[in-house]
Amino acid sequence: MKVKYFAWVRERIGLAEEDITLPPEVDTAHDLILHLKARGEGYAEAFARDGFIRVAADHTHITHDVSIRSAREVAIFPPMTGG
Amino acid sequence: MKVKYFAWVRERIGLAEEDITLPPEVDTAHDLILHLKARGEGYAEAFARDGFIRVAADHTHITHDVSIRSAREVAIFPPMTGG
Amino acid sequence: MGRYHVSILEDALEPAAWMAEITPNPDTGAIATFLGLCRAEGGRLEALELEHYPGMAEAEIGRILETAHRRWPLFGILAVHRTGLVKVGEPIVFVAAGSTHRDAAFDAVRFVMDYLKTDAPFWKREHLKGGVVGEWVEAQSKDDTARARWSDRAQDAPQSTS
Amino acid sequence: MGRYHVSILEDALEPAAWMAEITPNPDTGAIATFLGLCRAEGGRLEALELEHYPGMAEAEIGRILETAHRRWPLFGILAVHRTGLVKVGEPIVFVAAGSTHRDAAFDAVRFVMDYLKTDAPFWKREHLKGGVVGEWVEAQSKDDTARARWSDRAQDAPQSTS
Repeated sequence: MKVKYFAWVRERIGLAEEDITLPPEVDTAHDLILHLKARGEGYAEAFARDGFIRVAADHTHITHDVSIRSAREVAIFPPMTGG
Repeated sequence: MKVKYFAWVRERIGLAEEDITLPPEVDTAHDLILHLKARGEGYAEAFARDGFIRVAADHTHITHDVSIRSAREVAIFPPMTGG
Repeated sequence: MGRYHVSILEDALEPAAWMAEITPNPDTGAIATFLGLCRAEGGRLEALELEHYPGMAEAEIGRILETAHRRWPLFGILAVHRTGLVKVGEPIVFVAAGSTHRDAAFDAVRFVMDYLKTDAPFWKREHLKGGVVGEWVEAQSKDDTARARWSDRAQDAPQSTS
Repeated sequence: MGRYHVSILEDALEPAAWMAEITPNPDTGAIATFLGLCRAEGGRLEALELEHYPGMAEAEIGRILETAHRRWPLFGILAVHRTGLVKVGEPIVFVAAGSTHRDAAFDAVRFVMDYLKTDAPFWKREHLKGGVVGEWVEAQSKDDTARARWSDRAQDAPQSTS
Protein backbone atom coordinates (compact mmCIF):
# COMPACT_ATOMS: atom_id res chain seq x y z
CA MET A 1 0.00 0.00 0.00
CA LYS A 2 1.22 3.47 -0.84
CA VAL A 3 1.22 5.83 2.15
CA LYS A 4 1.65 9.59 1.61
CA TYR A 5 2.49 12.27 4.15
CA PHE A 6 1.92 16.02 3.91
CA ALA A 7 3.03 19.27 5.60
CA TRP A 8 4.58 18.80 9.07
CA VAL A 9 3.69 15.09 9.14
CA ARG A 10 5.88 14.72 6.03
CA GLU A 11 8.66 16.80 7.59
CA ARG A 12 8.71 14.95 10.91
CA ILE A 13 8.76 11.54 9.20
CA GLY A 14 11.29 12.76 6.62
CA LEU A 15 9.45 11.09 3.72
CA ALA A 16 6.76 12.27 1.27
CA GLU A 17 5.61 8.71 0.58
CA GLU A 18 6.51 5.07 1.10
CA ASP A 19 5.22 1.59 0.34
CA ILE A 20 4.02 -0.27 3.40
CA THR A 21 3.17 -3.96 3.65
CA LEU A 22 0.35 -4.12 6.17
CA PRO A 23 0.73 -6.70 8.91
CA PRO A 24 -2.47 -8.74 9.33
CA GLU A 25 -3.41 -7.03 12.63
CA VAL A 26 -3.65 -3.59 10.94
CA ASP A 27 -7.25 -2.99 9.86
CA THR A 28 -8.33 0.63 10.55
CA ALA A 29 -6.61 3.99 10.02
CA HIS A 30 -6.06 4.04 13.79
CA ASP A 31 -4.27 0.68 13.61
CA LEU A 32 -2.05 2.00 10.80
CA ILE A 33 -1.07 5.07 12.83
CA LEU A 34 -0.15 2.88 15.84
CA HIS A 35 1.84 0.58 13.55
CA LEU A 36 3.75 3.52 12.03
CA LYS A 37 4.38 5.12 15.44
CA ALA A 38 6.46 2.08 16.38
CA ARG A 39 8.74 2.55 13.36
CA GLY A 40 10.86 5.33 14.86
CA GLU A 41 11.22 8.69 16.48
CA GLY A 42 10.07 10.78 13.47
CA TYR A 43 6.85 8.78 13.22
CA ALA A 44 6.27 8.99 16.97
CA GLU A 45 6.74 12.75 16.81
CA ALA A 46 4.46 13.15 13.78
CA PHE A 47 1.68 11.17 15.44
CA ALA A 48 2.16 12.36 19.04
CA ARG A 49 -1.35 13.86 19.07
CA ASP A 50 -2.88 11.15 16.94
CA GLY A 51 -6.52 12.20 17.42
CA PHE A 52 -5.55 15.44 15.72
CA ILE A 53 -4.22 13.74 12.57
CA ARG A 54 -6.35 13.40 9.41
CA VAL A 55 -6.46 10.38 7.12
CA ALA A 56 -7.65 9.93 3.54
CA ALA A 57 -8.11 6.62 1.71
CA ASP A 58 -8.03 6.78 -2.09
CA HIS A 59 -8.50 10.59 -2.06
CA THR A 60 -11.46 10.57 0.35
CA HIS A 61 -11.44 11.70 3.99
CA ILE A 62 -12.02 8.90 6.47
CA THR A 63 -12.29 8.73 10.24
CA HIS A 64 -9.75 6.69 12.23
CA ASP A 65 -12.18 3.80 12.80
CA VAL A 66 -12.55 3.02 9.08
CA SER A 67 -10.75 0.03 7.57
CA ILE A 68 -7.93 0.92 5.17
CA ARG A 69 -7.15 -2.65 4.08
CA SER A 70 -8.76 -2.32 0.65
CA ALA A 71 -7.27 1.12 -0.10
CA ARG A 72 -4.62 1.49 -2.80
CA GLU A 73 -3.36 4.77 -1.34
CA VAL A 74 -3.62 6.18 2.16
CA ALA A 75 -2.56 9.73 3.09
CA ILE A 76 -1.87 11.05 6.58
CA PHE A 77 -1.69 14.79 7.23
CA PRO A 78 -2.42 17.65 9.67
CA PRO A 79 -5.74 19.54 9.72
CA MET A 80 -6.03 21.46 6.45
CA THR A 81 -5.43 25.19 6.14
CA GLY A 82 -6.31 26.01 2.53
CA GLY A 83 -8.77 28.52 1.15
CA MET B 1 -40.53 74.13 -4.91
CA LYS B 2 -39.25 71.77 -7.60
CA VAL B 3 -41.21 68.51 -7.82
CA LYS B 4 -39.82 65.58 -9.83
CA TYR B 5 -41.61 62.47 -11.04
CA PHE B 6 -40.12 59.13 -12.09
CA ALA B 7 -41.09 55.95 -13.96
CA TRP B 8 -44.86 55.38 -14.30
CA VAL B 9 -45.66 58.34 -12.02
CA ARG B 10 -43.83 60.54 -14.55
CA GLU B 11 -45.63 58.90 -17.47
CA ARG B 12 -49.13 59.20 -16.01
CA ILE B 13 -48.60 62.85 -15.08
CA GLY B 14 -46.89 63.54 -18.42
CA LEU B 15 -44.12 65.62 -16.84
CA ALA B 16 -40.63 64.83 -15.51
CA GLU B 17 -40.62 67.87 -13.22
CA GLU B 18 -42.45 71.10 -12.45
CA ASP B 19 -42.28 74.08 -10.09
CA ILE B 20 -45.06 74.12 -7.54
CA THR B 21 -46.02 76.99 -5.26
CA LEU B 22 -47.23 75.30 -2.10
CA PRO B 23 -50.55 76.57 -0.76
CA PRO B 24 -50.33 77.27 3.01
CA GLU B 25 -52.42 74.21 3.93
CA VAL B 26 -49.87 71.82 2.37
CA ASP B 27 -47.41 70.69 5.05
CA THR B 28 -46.59 66.97 4.73
CA ALA B 29 -45.80 64.73 1.75
CA HIS B 30 -49.31 63.33 2.14
CA ASP B 31 -50.78 66.86 1.85
CA LEU B 32 -48.73 67.44 -1.31
CA ILE B 33 -50.01 64.25 -2.92
CA LEU B 34 -53.65 65.21 -2.13
CA HIS B 35 -53.00 68.70 -3.53
CA LEU B 36 -51.52 67.29 -6.76
CA LYS B 37 -54.30 64.71 -7.13
CA ALA B 38 -56.79 67.58 -7.54
CA ARG B 39 -54.83 69.02 -10.48
CA GLY B 40 -56.14 66.64 -13.11
CA GLU B 41 -56.76 63.15 -14.38
CA GLY B 42 -53.08 62.21 -14.92
CA TYR B 43 -52.23 63.11 -11.32
CA ALA B 44 -55.30 61.28 -10.01
CA GLU B 45 -54.24 58.21 -11.97
CA ALA B 46 -50.61 58.44 -10.83
CA PHE B 47 -51.61 58.69 -7.17
CA ALA B 48 -54.64 56.35 -7.21
CA ARG B 49 -52.94 54.03 -4.71
CA ASP B 50 -51.25 56.79 -2.77
CA GLY B 51 -50.05 54.64 0.14
CA PHE B 52 -47.96 52.79 -2.43
CA ILE B 53 -46.16 55.91 -3.68
CA ARG B 54 -42.69 56.86 -2.39
CA VAL B 55 -41.49 60.38 -1.63
CA ALA B 56 -38.02 61.86 -1.28
CA ALA B 57 -37.18 65.34 0.02
CA ASP B 58 -33.78 66.72 -1.03
CA HIS B 59 -32.55 63.26 -2.11
CA THR B 60 -33.59 61.48 1.09
CA HIS B 61 -36.48 59.02 1.47
CA ILE B 62 -39.27 60.33 3.72
CA THR B 63 -42.57 58.89 4.94
CA HIS B 64 -45.81 60.59 3.97
CA ASP B 65 -46.29 62.21 7.40
CA VAL B 66 -43.07 64.25 7.16
CA SER B 67 -43.25 67.98 6.40
CA ILE B 68 -41.88 68.96 2.99
CA ARG B 69 -42.24 72.72 3.45
CA SER B 70 -38.52 73.36 3.94
CA ALA B 71 -37.42 71.09 1.04
CA ARG B 72 -35.92 72.59 -2.09
CA GLU B 73 -36.73 69.52 -4.18
CA VAL B 74 -39.33 66.82 -3.67
CA ALA B 75 -39.54 63.66 -5.79
CA ILE B 76 -42.50 61.30 -6.11
CA PHE B 77 -42.08 57.84 -7.59
CA PRO B 78 -43.16 54.17 -7.51
CA PRO B 79 -41.43 51.55 -5.33
CA MET B 80 -37.89 51.11 -6.63
CA THR B 81 -36.76 48.16 -8.76
CA GLY B 82 -33.00 48.65 -9.16
CA GLY B 83 -30.16 46.31 -8.30
CA MET C 1 -9.93 53.21 -4.15
CA GLY C 2 -10.74 55.20 -1.04
CA ARG C 3 -13.19 54.27 1.69
CA TYR C 4 -16.05 53.81 -0.74
CA HIS C 5 -16.95 54.53 -4.34
CA VAL C 6 -20.24 54.88 -6.25
CA SER C 7 -20.61 55.14 -10.04
CA ILE C 8 -23.72 55.38 -12.19
CA LEU C 9 -22.86 54.31 -15.75
CA GLU C 10 -24.59 55.14 -19.05
CA ASP C 11 -22.35 52.65 -20.88
CA ALA C 12 -21.33 49.01 -20.50
CA LEU C 13 -20.31 47.89 -17.02
CA GLU C 14 -17.06 45.89 -17.14
CA PRO C 15 -16.94 43.86 -13.92
CA ALA C 16 -13.29 42.83 -14.35
CA ALA C 17 -12.18 46.46 -14.57
CA TRP C 18 -14.18 47.39 -11.47
CA MET C 19 -12.90 44.35 -9.60
CA ALA C 20 -9.37 45.69 -10.13
CA GLU C 21 -10.47 48.95 -8.45
CA ILE C 22 -10.60 47.15 -5.09
CA THR C 23 -6.83 47.41 -4.63
CA PRO C 24 -5.93 45.06 -1.84
CA ASN C 25 -4.45 46.61 1.27
CA PRO C 26 -1.62 44.32 2.62
CA ASP C 27 -4.09 43.07 5.25
CA THR C 28 -6.98 42.41 2.84
CA GLY C 29 -7.57 38.68 2.98
CA ALA C 30 -11.02 38.60 1.39
CA ILE C 31 -12.81 40.31 -1.51
CA ALA C 32 -16.45 39.38 -2.12
CA THR C 33 -18.29 40.59 -5.22
CA PHE C 34 -21.76 40.46 -6.70
CA LEU C 35 -22.73 40.98 -10.33
CA GLY C 36 -26.39 41.40 -11.26
CA LEU C 37 -27.28 40.74 -14.92
CA CYS C 38 -30.27 41.27 -17.18
CA ARG C 39 -32.18 37.96 -17.43
CA ALA C 40 -34.16 36.79 -20.49
CA GLU C 41 -36.99 35.60 -18.19
CA GLY C 42 -37.39 32.42 -20.21
CA GLY C 43 -36.86 34.13 -23.58
CA ARG C 44 -39.54 36.78 -23.01
CA LEU C 45 -37.17 39.77 -22.72
CA GLU C 46 -34.68 41.44 -25.02
CA ALA C 47 -33.51 44.11 -22.57
CA LEU C 48 -34.31 46.16 -19.50
CA GLU C 49 -34.46 49.95 -19.59
CA LEU C 50 -33.27 51.57 -16.38
CA GLU C 51 -34.42 54.99 -15.26
CA HIS C 52 -32.79 56.63 -12.25
CA TYR C 53 -33.00 59.78 -10.16
CA PRO C 54 -29.69 61.58 -10.79
CA GLY C 55 -28.20 63.00 -7.63
CA MET C 56 -30.33 60.95 -5.28
CA ALA C 57 -29.16 57.63 -6.77
CA GLU C 58 -25.51 58.44 -5.95
CA ALA C 59 -26.47 59.87 -2.53
CA GLU C 60 -28.60 56.89 -1.52
CA ILE C 61 -26.05 54.28 -2.65
CA GLY C 62 -23.39 56.31 -0.82
CA ARG C 63 -25.44 56.16 2.39
CA ILE C 64 -25.82 52.38 2.01
CA LEU C 65 -22.04 51.95 1.50
CA GLU C 66 -21.27 54.20 4.48
CA THR C 67 -23.57 52.10 6.64
CA ALA C 68 -21.82 48.92 5.48
CA HIS C 69 -18.50 50.58 6.37
CA ARG C 70 -19.71 51.37 9.89
CA ARG C 71 -21.13 47.90 10.36
CA TRP C 72 -18.24 45.72 9.14
CA PRO C 73 -14.45 46.24 9.21
CA LEU C 74 -13.85 46.95 5.49
CA PHE C 75 -10.79 48.25 3.66
CA GLY C 76 -12.94 49.35 0.74
CA ILE C 77 -16.35 48.93 -0.85
CA LEU C 78 -17.76 49.98 -4.21
CA ALA C 79 -21.07 49.87 -6.06
CA VAL C 80 -21.55 50.52 -9.78
CA HIS C 81 -25.02 50.67 -11.35
CA ARG C 82 -26.14 50.94 -14.97
CA THR C 83 -28.81 53.24 -16.35
CA GLY C 84 -30.30 53.23 -19.86
CA LEU C 85 -30.81 50.15 -22.00
CA VAL C 86 -29.23 46.92 -20.70
CA LYS C 87 -29.50 43.88 -22.98
CA VAL C 88 -30.02 40.30 -21.81
CA GLY C 89 -26.75 38.93 -20.41
CA GLU C 90 -25.30 42.38 -19.72
CA PRO C 91 -24.42 43.60 -16.21
CA ILE C 92 -26.77 45.91 -14.32
CA VAL C 93 -25.00 46.22 -10.98
CA PHE C 94 -21.62 45.30 -9.46
CA VAL C 95 -20.75 45.45 -5.77
CA ALA C 96 -17.36 44.55 -4.26
CA ALA C 97 -16.02 44.71 -0.70
CA GLY C 98 -12.59 43.97 0.78
CA SER C 99 -11.91 43.00 4.39
CA THR C 100 -9.47 41.03 6.51
CA HIS C 101 -11.85 38.06 6.80
CA ARG C 102 -14.43 36.52 4.52
CA ASP C 103 -17.54 36.87 6.69
CA ALA C 104 -17.35 40.68 6.74
CA ALA C 105 -16.78 40.86 2.97
CA PHE C 106 -19.69 38.49 2.19
CA ASP C 107 -22.09 40.16 4.62
CA ALA C 108 -21.26 43.68 3.44
CA VAL C 109 -21.88 42.86 -0.24
CA ARG C 110 -25.13 41.08 0.51
CA PHE C 111 -26.31 43.93 2.77
CA VAL C 112 -25.58 46.48 0.04
CA MET C 113 -27.48 44.43 -2.57
CA ASP C 114 -30.49 44.00 -0.27
CA TYR C 115 -30.68 47.75 0.41
CA LEU C 116 -29.99 48.72 -3.23
CA LYS C 117 -32.99 46.70 -4.38
CA THR C 118 -35.46 48.52 -2.16
CA ASP C 119 -33.91 51.95 -1.52
CA ALA C 120 -31.82 53.04 -4.54
CA PRO C 121 -33.96 55.19 -6.88
CA PHE C 122 -33.84 53.07 -10.04
CA TRP C 123 -36.80 51.73 -12.01
CA LYS C 124 -36.74 48.97 -14.62
CA ARG C 125 -38.98 48.65 -17.65
CA GLU C 126 -39.14 45.53 -19.78
CA HIS C 127 -38.24 45.55 -23.48
CA LEU C 128 -39.83 42.46 -24.97
CA LYS C 129 -38.44 40.14 -27.62
CA GLY C 130 -39.27 41.73 -30.98
CA GLY C 131 -38.66 45.28 -29.76
CA VAL C 132 -42.00 46.06 -28.07
CA VAL C 133 -41.63 48.26 -24.99
CA GLY C 134 -43.30 46.40 -22.15
CA GLU C 135 -44.37 47.16 -18.59
CA TRP C 136 -42.52 48.67 -15.66
CA VAL C 137 -41.16 45.93 -13.42
CA GLU C 138 -43.15 45.66 -10.17
CA ALA C 139 -41.37 45.80 -6.84
CA GLN C 140 -41.27 42.41 -5.14
CA SER C 141 -42.19 41.83 -1.53
CA LYS C 142 -39.34 39.29 -1.26
CA ASP C 143 -36.95 42.23 -1.66
CA ASP C 144 -38.49 43.92 1.39
CA THR C 145 -38.11 40.61 3.23
CA ALA C 146 -34.45 40.39 2.20
CA ARG C 147 -33.84 43.93 3.44
CA ALA C 148 -35.63 43.21 6.71
CA ARG C 149 -33.19 40.41 7.60
CA TRP C 150 -30.65 43.10 8.52
CA SER C 151 -33.01 45.12 10.70
CA ASP C 152 -32.55 43.22 13.94
CA ARG C 153 -29.66 45.64 14.11
CA ALA C 154 -31.78 48.43 12.66
CA GLN C 155 -29.79 51.15 14.42
CA ASP C 156 -27.18 50.53 11.74
CA ALA C 157 -29.61 50.93 8.83
CA PRO C 158 -28.88 53.74 6.35
CA GLN C 159 -30.10 56.97 7.87
CA SER C 160 -33.35 58.25 6.50
CA THR C 161 -36.58 59.39 8.02
CA SER C 162 -38.55 56.63 6.32
CA MET D 1 -17.95 26.64 -18.56
CA GLY D 2 -19.80 23.42 -17.87
CA ARG D 3 -21.59 22.42 -14.68
CA TYR D 4 -18.53 22.99 -12.54
CA HIS D 5 -14.83 23.56 -12.86
CA VAL D 6 -11.81 23.07 -10.57
CA SER D 7 -8.25 24.26 -11.24
CA ILE D 8 -5.14 24.02 -9.12
CA LEU D 9 -2.61 26.63 -10.29
CA GLU D 10 1.17 26.73 -9.89
CA ASP D 11 1.27 30.27 -11.30
CA ALA D 12 -0.49 33.57 -10.66
CA LEU D 13 -4.27 33.44 -10.27
CA GLU D 14 -5.94 36.18 -12.34
CA PRO D 15 -9.42 36.67 -10.88
CA ALA D 16 -10.68 38.80 -13.79
CA ALA D 17 -9.87 36.05 -16.30
CA TRP D 18 -11.60 33.42 -14.14
CA MET D 19 -14.60 35.68 -13.61
CA ALA D 20 -15.04 35.74 -17.39
CA GLU D 21 -15.17 31.90 -17.33
CA ILE D 22 -18.61 32.07 -15.69
CA THR D 23 -20.34 32.77 -19.01
CA PRO D 24 -23.83 33.94 -18.17
CA ASN D 25 -26.67 31.77 -19.38
CA PRO D 26 -29.55 34.02 -20.64
CA ASP D 27 -31.33 33.34 -17.34
CA THR D 28 -28.32 34.05 -15.10
CA GLY D 29 -29.30 37.07 -13.03
CA ALA D 30 -26.64 36.80 -10.34
CA ILE D 31 -22.93 35.96 -10.14
CA ALA D 32 -21.32 35.97 -6.69
CA THR D 33 -17.56 35.64 -6.29
CA PHE D 34 -14.98 35.36 -3.54
CA LEU D 35 -11.28 36.08 -3.75
CA GLY D 36 -8.97 35.04 -0.90
CA LEU D 37 -5.61 36.83 -0.72
CA CYS D 38 -2.33 36.42 1.16
CA ARG D 39 -2.37 38.85 4.12
CA ALA D 40 0.73 40.52 5.60
CA GLU D 41 -0.59 39.83 9.14
CA GLY D 42 0.43 43.28 10.27
CA GLY D 43 3.70 43.31 8.30
CA ARG D 44 4.94 40.01 9.75
CA LEU D 45 4.65 37.96 6.53
CA GLU D 46 6.25 38.15 3.12
CA ALA D 47 4.43 35.19 1.57
CA LEU D 48 2.60 31.94 2.20
CA GLU D 49 3.82 28.64 0.79
CA LEU D 50 1.00 26.28 -0.14
CA GLU D 51 1.43 22.52 -0.22
CA HIS D 52 -1.37 20.36 -1.61
CA TYR D 53 -2.24 16.72 -2.19
CA PRO D 54 -2.38 16.36 -6.00
CA GLY D 55 -5.32 14.27 -7.12
CA MET D 56 -7.20 14.51 -3.86
CA ALA D 57 -7.27 18.34 -3.92
CA GLU D 58 -9.11 18.34 -7.27
CA ALA D 59 -11.36 15.45 -6.18
CA GLU D 60 -12.32 17.02 -2.85
CA ILE D 61 -13.02 20.49 -4.33
CA GLY D 62 -15.04 18.75 -7.06
CA ARG D 63 -17.15 17.00 -4.40
CA ILE D 64 -17.76 20.33 -2.65
CA LEU D 65 -18.84 21.99 -5.93
CA GLU D 66 -21.12 19.06 -6.80
CA THR D 67 -22.77 19.36 -3.41
CA ALA D 68 -23.32 23.09 -3.97
CA HIS D 69 -24.84 22.23 -7.34
CA ARG D 70 -27.28 19.78 -5.75
CA ARG D 71 -28.19 22.21 -2.98
CA TRP D 72 -28.78 25.42 -4.97
CA PRO D 73 -30.08 26.03 -8.52
CA LEU D 74 -26.83 27.06 -10.22
CA PHE D 75 -25.96 27.55 -13.89
CA GLY D 76 -22.27 27.17 -13.12
CA ILE D 77 -19.72 27.20 -10.32
CA LEU D 78 -15.93 27.22 -10.29
CA ALA D 79 -13.11 27.13 -7.77
CA VAL D 80 -9.46 27.90 -8.49
CA HIS D 81 -6.75 27.41 -5.87
CA ARG D 82 -3.06 28.31 -5.85
CA THR D 83 -0.19 26.12 -4.75
CA GLY D 84 3.45 27.11 -4.29
CA LEU D 85 4.65 30.50 -3.09
CA VAL D 86 2.00 33.23 -2.88
CA LYS D 87 3.25 36.70 -1.96
CA VAL D 88 1.38 39.19 0.23
CA GLY D 89 -1.47 40.76 -1.77
CA GLU D 90 -1.61 37.89 -4.28
CA PRO D 91 -4.70 35.68 -4.73
CA ILE D 92 -4.84 32.24 -3.11
CA VAL D 93 -8.36 31.15 -4.01
CA PHE D 94 -11.21 32.28 -6.26
CA VAL D 95 -14.76 30.93 -6.22
CA ALA D 96 -17.61 32.08 -8.49
CA ALA D 97 -21.21 30.89 -8.88
CA GLY D 98 -23.99 31.93 -11.26
CA SER D 99 -27.70 31.52 -10.61
CA THR D 100 -31.06 33.07 -11.47
CA HIS D 101 -31.27 34.86 -8.11
CA ARG D 102 -28.75 36.36 -5.75
CA ASP D 103 -29.41 34.30 -2.62
CA ALA D 104 -28.46 31.03 -4.31
CA ALA D 105 -25.27 32.55 -5.77
CA PHE D 106 -24.18 34.08 -2.44
CA ASP D 107 -24.97 30.96 -0.41
CA ALA D 108 -23.21 28.61 -2.84
CA VAL D 109 -19.97 30.64 -2.85
CA ARG D 110 -19.95 30.95 0.93
CA PHE D 111 -20.68 27.24 1.35
CA VAL D 112 -17.81 26.32 -0.97
CA MET D 113 -15.39 28.60 0.92
CA ASP D 114 -16.44 27.19 4.30
CA TYR D 115 -15.88 23.61 3.11
CA LEU D 116 -12.66 24.43 1.24
CA LYS D 117 -11.10 25.79 4.44
CA THR D 118 -11.63 22.61 6.43
CA ASP D 119 -11.78 19.82 3.81
CA ALA D 120 -9.58 20.67 0.82
CA PRO D 121 -6.09 19.12 1.27
CA PHE D 122 -3.95 22.27 1.29
CA TRP D 123 -1.50 23.37 3.97
CA LYS D 124 -0.01 26.85 4.40
CA ARG D 125 3.39 27.69 5.78
CA GLU D 126 4.46 31.22 6.66
CA HIS D 127 7.40 32.94 4.99
CA LEU D 128 8.41 35.78 7.28
CA LYS D 129 9.59 39.26 6.33
CA GLY D 130 13.31 38.99 5.63
CA GLY D 131 13.05 35.60 3.97
CA VAL D 132 12.98 33.28 6.99
CA VAL D 133 10.77 30.22 6.52
CA GLY D 134 8.32 30.23 9.44
CA GLU D 135 5.80 27.83 10.92
CA TRP D 136 2.96 25.86 9.38
CA VAL D 137 -0.31 27.73 9.81
CA GLU D 138 -2.53 26.11 12.44
CA ALA D 139 -6.09 25.17 11.58
CA GLN D 140 -8.60 27.46 13.28
CA SER D 141 -11.61 26.25 15.19
CA LYS D 142 -13.63 29.16 13.78
CA ASP D 143 -13.33 27.47 10.37
CA ASP D 144 -14.96 24.32 11.79
CA THR D 145 -17.68 26.56 13.22
CA ALA D 146 -18.21 28.22 9.84
CA ARG D 147 -18.50 24.83 8.15
CA ALA D 148 -20.93 23.63 10.82
CA ARG D 149 -23.43 26.37 10.00
CA TRP D 150 -24.41 24.39 6.91
CA SER D 151 -24.83 21.10 8.72
CA ASP D 152 -28.43 21.58 9.87
CA ARG D 153 -28.95 20.23 6.38
CA ALA D 154 -26.10 17.77 6.77
CA GLN D 155 -27.61 15.29 4.32
CA ASP D 156 -26.39 17.69 1.64
CA ALA D 157 -22.81 17.81 2.91
CA PRO D 158 -20.10 16.54 0.56
CA GLN D 159 -20.09 12.75 0.72
CA SER D 160 -17.32 11.27 2.74
CA THR D 161 -17.17 8.72 5.48
CA SER D 162 -15.80 11.25 8.00
